[in-house]
Parts: sequence; structure tokens; C-alpha cells
Amino acid sequence: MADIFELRDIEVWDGNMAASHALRQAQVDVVAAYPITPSTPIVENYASFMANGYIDGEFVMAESEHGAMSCCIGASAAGGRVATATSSQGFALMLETLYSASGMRLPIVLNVVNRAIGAPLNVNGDHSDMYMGRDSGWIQIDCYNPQDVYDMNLVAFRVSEDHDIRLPAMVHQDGFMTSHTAQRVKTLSDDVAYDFIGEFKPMNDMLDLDHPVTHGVQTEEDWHFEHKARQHHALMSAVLPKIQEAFDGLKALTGREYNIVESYTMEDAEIAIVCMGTSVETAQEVSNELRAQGIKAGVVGIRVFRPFPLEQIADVLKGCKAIATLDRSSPNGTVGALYNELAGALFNTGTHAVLTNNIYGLGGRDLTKSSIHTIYRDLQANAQAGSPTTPLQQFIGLRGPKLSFF
Amino acid sequence: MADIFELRDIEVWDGNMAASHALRQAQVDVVAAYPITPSTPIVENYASFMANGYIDGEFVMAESEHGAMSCCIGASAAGGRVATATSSQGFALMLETLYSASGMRLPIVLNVVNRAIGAPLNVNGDHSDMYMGRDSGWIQIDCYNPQDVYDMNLVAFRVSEDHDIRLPAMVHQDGFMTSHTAQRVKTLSDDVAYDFIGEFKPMNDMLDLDHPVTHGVQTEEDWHFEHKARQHHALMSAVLPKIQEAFDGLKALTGREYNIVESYTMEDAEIAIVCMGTSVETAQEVSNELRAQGIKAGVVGIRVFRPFPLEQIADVLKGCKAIATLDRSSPNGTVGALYNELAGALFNTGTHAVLTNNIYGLGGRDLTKSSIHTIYRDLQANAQAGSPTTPLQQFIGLRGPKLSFF
Amino acid sequence: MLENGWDTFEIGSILRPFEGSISDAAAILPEDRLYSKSNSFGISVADWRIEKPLFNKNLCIDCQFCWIYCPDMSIISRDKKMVAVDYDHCKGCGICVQVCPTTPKALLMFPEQKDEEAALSEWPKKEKKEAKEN
Amino acid sequence: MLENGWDTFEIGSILRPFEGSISDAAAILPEDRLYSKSNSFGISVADWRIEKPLFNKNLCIDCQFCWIYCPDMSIISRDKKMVAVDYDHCKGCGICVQVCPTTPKALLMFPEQKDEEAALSEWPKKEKKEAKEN
Repeated sequence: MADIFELRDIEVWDGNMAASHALRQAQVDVVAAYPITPSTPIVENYASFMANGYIDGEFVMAESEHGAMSCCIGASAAGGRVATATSSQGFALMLETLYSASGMRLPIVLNVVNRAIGAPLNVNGDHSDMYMGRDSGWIQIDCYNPQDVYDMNLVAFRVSEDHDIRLPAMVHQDGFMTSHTAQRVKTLSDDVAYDFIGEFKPMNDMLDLDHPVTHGVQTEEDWHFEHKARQHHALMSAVLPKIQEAFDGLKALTGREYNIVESYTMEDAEIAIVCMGTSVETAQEVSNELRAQGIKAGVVGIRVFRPFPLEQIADVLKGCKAIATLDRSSPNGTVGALYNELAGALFNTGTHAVLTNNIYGLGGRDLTKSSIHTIYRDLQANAQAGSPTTPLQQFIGLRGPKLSFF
Repeated sequence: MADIFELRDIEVWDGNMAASHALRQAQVDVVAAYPITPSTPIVENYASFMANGYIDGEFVMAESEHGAMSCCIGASAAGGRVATATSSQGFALMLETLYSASGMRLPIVLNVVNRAIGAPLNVNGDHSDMYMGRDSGWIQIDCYNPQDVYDMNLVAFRVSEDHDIRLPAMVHQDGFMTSHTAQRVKTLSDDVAYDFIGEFKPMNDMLDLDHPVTHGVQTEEDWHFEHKARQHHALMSAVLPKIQEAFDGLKALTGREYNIVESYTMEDAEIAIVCMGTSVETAQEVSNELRAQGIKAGVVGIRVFRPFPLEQIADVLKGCKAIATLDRSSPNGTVGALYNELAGALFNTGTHAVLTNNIYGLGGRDLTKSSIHTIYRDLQANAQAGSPTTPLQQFIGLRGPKLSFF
Repeated sequence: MLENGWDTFEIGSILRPFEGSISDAAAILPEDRLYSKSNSFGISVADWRIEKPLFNKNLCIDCQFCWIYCPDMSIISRDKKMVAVDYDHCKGCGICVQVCPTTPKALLMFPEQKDEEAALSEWPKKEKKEAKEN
Repeated sequence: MLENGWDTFEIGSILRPFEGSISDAAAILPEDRLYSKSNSFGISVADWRIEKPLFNKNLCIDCQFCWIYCPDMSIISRDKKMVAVDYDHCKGCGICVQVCPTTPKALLMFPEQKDEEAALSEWPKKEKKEAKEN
């Protein structure tokens, strides 16, 4: 039996430590990991909790991230609660196995501390790795600060392991900005947190020797489509309601409110910024300043990136005249992915909103309030003109001549 | 010196053999490869050409696809013409290094024989791997048949290696449907093909010992953004004009015409299907049948997927009343990627077209003409109603109850 | 199987090797197990072979290397004694021959059509052990 | 560097270690090379260390193992003789000590603040070679 870890009601944790404690409270059976900046402390802290008797489970040091996720897949198929963490190049090396995990319907929780992908090599935060996983069939939940990281990990285990779902879940946080910035985090006691997640309920586990089962089978053209359709159906139909249920449960327990789409002063907003990660809070600050000037500004934060809450986002934005999406990943030859997602959500809705795209913050470049003010000013002009007054895609915070496309 | 390979004007080749001969005619300096179905014959044929004296270069058997692309990166940085081939799981394992190749601005040509990604394991064709690479910073050119594969490989070397571009290029073909289906392919003689591609012109090659250069450097928040912006700028500004130039050159040489966007009876089309790969030709056949009935149907084939010819596609579709995108990859929790790309391209254009999404053919499931007729019928209804008459996303050719979303 | 639509199979990339529950399956010989229809035990891969391994029991020392290394569980072993090759599931990869430690080997590859009696009669002979000269 | 915008640096993830062309760079000692500003030769990573390797030349047999295995080219070797550790670029990983084959080792890790003279005086002594008993 693991020892209880006595937590204060409020701890000062960075995002990594918040994730480590959530994993500890979940009493994960197997963590298989390979270290990579900036996610390393998550599994390092976890290993130290285990060494000190606070966790009753196994820790496997793998030879690579491909190996780490492969171990996680084996352990999850065997019938254990499983989690790990990674970033950037490690995430990229894991990618093949991420598709395996979701296709095998294994409820693994992966903390992704978002970081740029090289070349050129860079250890700082952007969303290239998060975007790289957007077709992988995992649930993707995004965090804006260490408190989110703690809470969303608890939610991720609960939702992922639900037998109506059985899909793996990523919990995303911004590298360094969240992972290495200590903030106040309100905690749950070990038993309350564990009860919120619930006891792990096995399903088709390989170690149930009375019901032998073959995992990871081959299906050719006669079956593959049906498997993928069923997986998509679970993502589309079951996940958002279960996440909402978990959010409701967490609110009842703690008073903290999370939403499938985090809308901020959007009730009567005419101009809105849609973004992810730590930028959401920065944009909220700027929108407060604009509201003080009587400008109807709002912010939409993506909380659940996959499944993409297309209808909920379209609904929040239905009154808007001009919308800017902020993409923190190189679009490499097209518009930002978030721009396309929003265009897809708003198309066919009869909206006349103007939609534009801003590329920012690659490789850890700061997003300043002044840049966000500029974006809102562009939005005001777009709203007034009823059409884009700037090129569709603009790079912000970049050194050198202004760069924009379309 | 390599021996000349005497080709007939018309050979009967499958897509793999067409790719092998194009690589042979390019006289690639280094091919580093790891075999995977269905792309294996490309490098297997190539190795046999080399063993028989038709190529003057090196063939490296790597220990994995990650290793294969890493070898390609080293050889390209050293200053050679470099190419390889892969599919599916191999593509996924290569992914980390694909981002390295593009960020290092190395003009490698990668033949991707599109195949489904597991789990569940499946060797047949769909576009999951092609989609997985869409943020990677590579040029992505799509083929519909073996003739395309031959021609597009020649184009890929020429464009990729241009000093205004220096970006790697993928040439995509559908697994089995193209790769293993023998068809008539019109050939160029070895010297004409080589001249069309041009002599390899080195740039910053590591083996230029009088100008030592460090490749693969680290850039933190002070430089990474500028590198990625410059890479995106090259993709956005230089690639499409150079591809058009290559298409023009190829037409002058052979009479065969290719276009950045392959539009088929789109001049006055009211309803259109947008798709990729072998499905383009199937859709063209069905649109011919509809035209015979007086229905104004058209087809838009994606030829260049990255950079995405956003404005050119919007232009081709500007008169349409209803458009269906066909996605051959599991959207895993959202709409199809091609649907989003099209929504992004058409947003802000003032179009009133209805846009819908069809998911089809995963893991090699056949796309029948009858299914395409059904899609066109839906489009006619949408065009007439001015709004979607079906759910936004429909699965076609799936066993079991009708599956649709939104 | 094919009568199932996307909504009627078990989730995950799984198949059940047995219908219903079974206890101590390891104690039942493969040929006596009641495998389910989806199990691949009934599917032969014999035609993948170009060469086949043949077994010479006179040379075998029952080290079980072949049984351990065979990637297709096609070495039939009973009570830790090598008995035979399962030619329904052997793909002819030759690993068993590679790892066989005896001299001459107790497993050798022969053309698929080779008669077993003929092969045994042609088998390399064991050399008499002589004192080693230094 | 930072005066450059996205449009004014060379493409690719490259840096030039030298300004302009150079011939036979390998024949020039690192400290004599005219490295460019972007070269990392002038950047010290000394403060990454917690422990440092110290070198006892009396025990060194010039096998060059340390020079081969050092991942940061921080073993200074001249004419195939181990000369010193480059403490500007040594990160204190300890690999040189690990691979040193002598007994006692000619390289040992000491706290960063340790005085070299003191370390050498405390160095384990070489045991007299005695006839091996069987």
C-alpha cells in the first residue's frame, strides 16, 4: 500500500509538479518513460514519489519515446492504469505508437509539455507537437496554467478509462511558460482525488487468463474501416458529454469551473480572439483593457482540442463580426490549423464574420500584450469593413520586414 | 559511369516501377531505405538497377525508417542528390526526421506510397500517412496513376533542388491501386529525363572542405521563429511558380499537361467533388456520366497538397453551388482535413456554396462509382436548397447503420 | 464476421482465441484446444515456404533452442522434448536451423519437395570425436 | 546576429565556423583558428559542472581513450599525447574517467572547487605489482 502524501490546501507548484502529483494521486500502475526537456520533471518527480513509497506501481525507463509508449501500450493492454509524459522530438518519435494506442482503445494518459519541433533544434514552447497529434485519435485537453494541469489530469483519467470511451488522452501544457512557472495550485486530498477518478475498471485485459484475448490484430480492407468508424464514433458521441460530466463533478467538489469551450466576455462580443495555452490568459487581460474602453472584445480558449467541439465553438462565435485565430505552430505552406478548424466550424452557418489568421510565438518567442492589442485593432477594422483589411495570414512578433500571405 | 537503360516509348509499369525508373534517371547519389509494404519494390527495383550498373551511387540499408531518413539527411547535407521511399508505419517512424529535413532545407525526394496507419494493422491504401505529413514543411505532390508518378518524380527533383527553394518533396501515390497496378507509361530517354531535372547544384555542402559549415544548429527563442518564417516564405512564394514552370517544361517536352489544381469540367460546374489520388479519375468518370444527363458536375483534383494552393482552389470553385470534399483518412474526432482546408480557402470569399464532407475508403475499402453518384445526388439537393440537406459529415461505403455527424 | 457492421463488434483491435471462458489453456495441447473461428490456428501458411526445416531426432540434444527462437511457435515440444515441426504454421524462415547447436545440426533446410527419408539418409555424418592436438 | 530579420540570414539550420574560406583547418590548432562570431568555441560551459575531471600525468599511458570518448572534444591531445582538459568546454560528464583504463585511473572526478595540487597529493597510489597466486 502506498503512503498518503499530506498536501496543503494550496501548494506552490509548476505545471510539471502539478502533473506529477495528479499521476501520484491516480496511483498509476505503470509509467514507462524517456526523459525530454521540458517534460522531464513530470516523470522524474513521479519516480521520486515511487522511490519514497508514495506510489504502489512500476516505473520503466525505456530506451526511447517509441519504446516508452510501446511499454505503455503493453501495460495498458495487460490491464493496468498507465500514464507517461513527453515533449517535441520525443512526441514525434512516439507518433507511430500513439496511433496504435488509440486504435487499440487503450486508456493511456499522456502529459505533453508542448515544445517546438526542430530543425532548427529548440527547447522552448510552441504548439507544433500538439498539432502533430491532431489526427492520432487521442482526446486532447489543453491547459493554461498549473491549476489546469492538475485538474485536467484528474479529468483525463476519469474520461479516458470510462468503458463507453476507452480512448487515450493527452493533457497539454505550454513548455516552460506553464511547466516551469510555479503558481498557487488548490489541491484535493489523495483519497478525494482518487475517488474522483475512480477505481480502474479493466476491460479485455490480457492478464485475465480465464478470458484469453489477442490485442493488436490485423484487419485488411474487410474490417479496418469499421474499426476506424467505431473509434471516431466514440470520440464524437461519448467524449464531450463525459468531459462535461467530469467538469460538473469537479465543480461540485471544488467550485472550479471548466468548460468544453472557454469563452470569456463573449456574450455580446463583436470581435474575438481564438487561441490556446498560456496565450488565453494574456488575451483575456487585453480584452479586459478593451472592455474598459467600451470595445466589445472577447476571447475563446480551446479547452478540448480533440474531439473538436465544432458546434459549441460555432455557437459561441455566432454573434461575432470579426474573429482572429492565433496559431503557435508553423503552418508550413498554408494557413494555420486553427484557422482552418474555425473556418470549418463556421462554414454553412450563415455567418458574415471576417476570419483571419495570426502566426506567433514559434520556438518560445514571447506573445506580448502590445501584439494582442494590434490584433484587436485589426479585428475592429475588419468588423467595420465587413471584409479583411489585412492579409489573411500575418506573422506577429517576427524580426525583419512584415511577413504576411493571401 | 552508369550504363544507359534503353526504354521503349511506352512501357507497362506499375506506380512503383515508374518511381524506380525516375529515381534511376535522376542518378541519385544516395538512397538509404528500409522496406515496407507497399513501397518496397521502389527501393528494391532501384537496388537491382544499381547492382546491374545502371546507377552510379550508393545504396544504404538502414535499420529502420528513422535511420533511413537520418542517413538521407546526412547524405543531403554532405552535398548529394538523395531520395528514398516509404509507407504508413514507416512514414510515421520517419516523421521526426522529416521535420529535420525540411528545417535544414535539404532537397530530398521521398516517394510515399500511401497506406493506412494502424491500429488495427492494415497494408492497404488510404491517405492517413499523407495527412500525417501535412505540417512537416515538405512539398507534397499527389499522383493519380503510374504516369503521374513517373512525371511527378522528375518534377520533384527539379523543384526541390532549385536554390530558391531547397525544400524536400514527397511524391504520393495510392498503395496498391497505383503502386501495384500496371498501366501504360510514356517514357523519356535517360538523357532527356536527366536534362529536364538538371545537374545537381550543391549548396553549403559539408564536403566542401574549403568552406566548413555546421548543419543542424540549435536556435532558441531568439532565432527559431525567423527560421520557420523563412521556410514558410519559401514554401508560399517560390514553390508554386517553380512547379508551374516545371509543368510547362514537361508539356513542351511531352505534350502532357499538369496543373497546380486539376480541374475537370469545372468551367460552368454547379456541383463539384474535391478529392485526391486514384479517386480523382473515378470521380471524373462519374461526372462524365452526369454531364451526359445535362447535370453540371465537375471534379477538382488536388495535385499539389503542400504548399496548399488556397487561392487557386477558391478560384476554380467560385461558381459552385455545392461542394463535397472526400477524405480518405480517419478524421478522429472532427471533420475531414480536406473539408477544413476547403472551408479555409473559401471563407471570406463571399461564396454561398454549401460545403460537405465524406469519409471513405479507409484501409483500402473500395470507392465505387455508385457511391460517387450518391454524393453528386446529395450535392444537387444541397445546391437546390442552398444549405446542407444531409449531415455535414457522412461515412460512405461503411458496413452497418448509416454513420454521420454534425 | 462480415455480417457485423461498425457498431456490432467488440471495441479495440482484439480477437478472442476461444469462445467464452477457458481455464488453464496452457495445459491443453494446441491441437486439442477449442479455438474460435477468428483464431488463426486453422489457417496454414505452408505455401509461404520455399525450403522447409527437417528434423533428425538422432542428433537432437533437446536443448530447446529451436522451440525458444521459432517466431511462429512451430516447433512441437512435449515434456521438454523436441517432437516435430508444425508444417501448417512454419514459414520456412530457417531460424531453428540457425540456432541448432549440434554438429552436424539436428535441423537442416531442404527443398519443400524433398522426401524425408531421402533427406535423413543424406544427412551429414557425425565425425568421431578425436583428441584435440595443441 | 540579432540585427538580422527572417529575410537576411542564410537558409537552412547552418552556421559557418569560419569567416570566408579556409584551407586545411584540421592542421591549425583550435586555439589558433580564426573562428567566426557564431562559433561556439568562445562560449564556456564550465558552469554546467558540479564535478570536474582532474588529470594525473604520472599515471597516464596515452591510450587516447579519453580523447576518443569525450563527447565535447574537451580532452586536449597533441601528437597523440594527452596534455590537459579543456575546462571551458568540459561539462563534467565523467565519461573520460569512466573509460580511463589505468589502475589507479589517470583521470578522477573531484568537486569543482578542489585545488589541483591537493587532489594530486591525495590521489590513490599505484599498488606494487606482485606475482599472481593461482
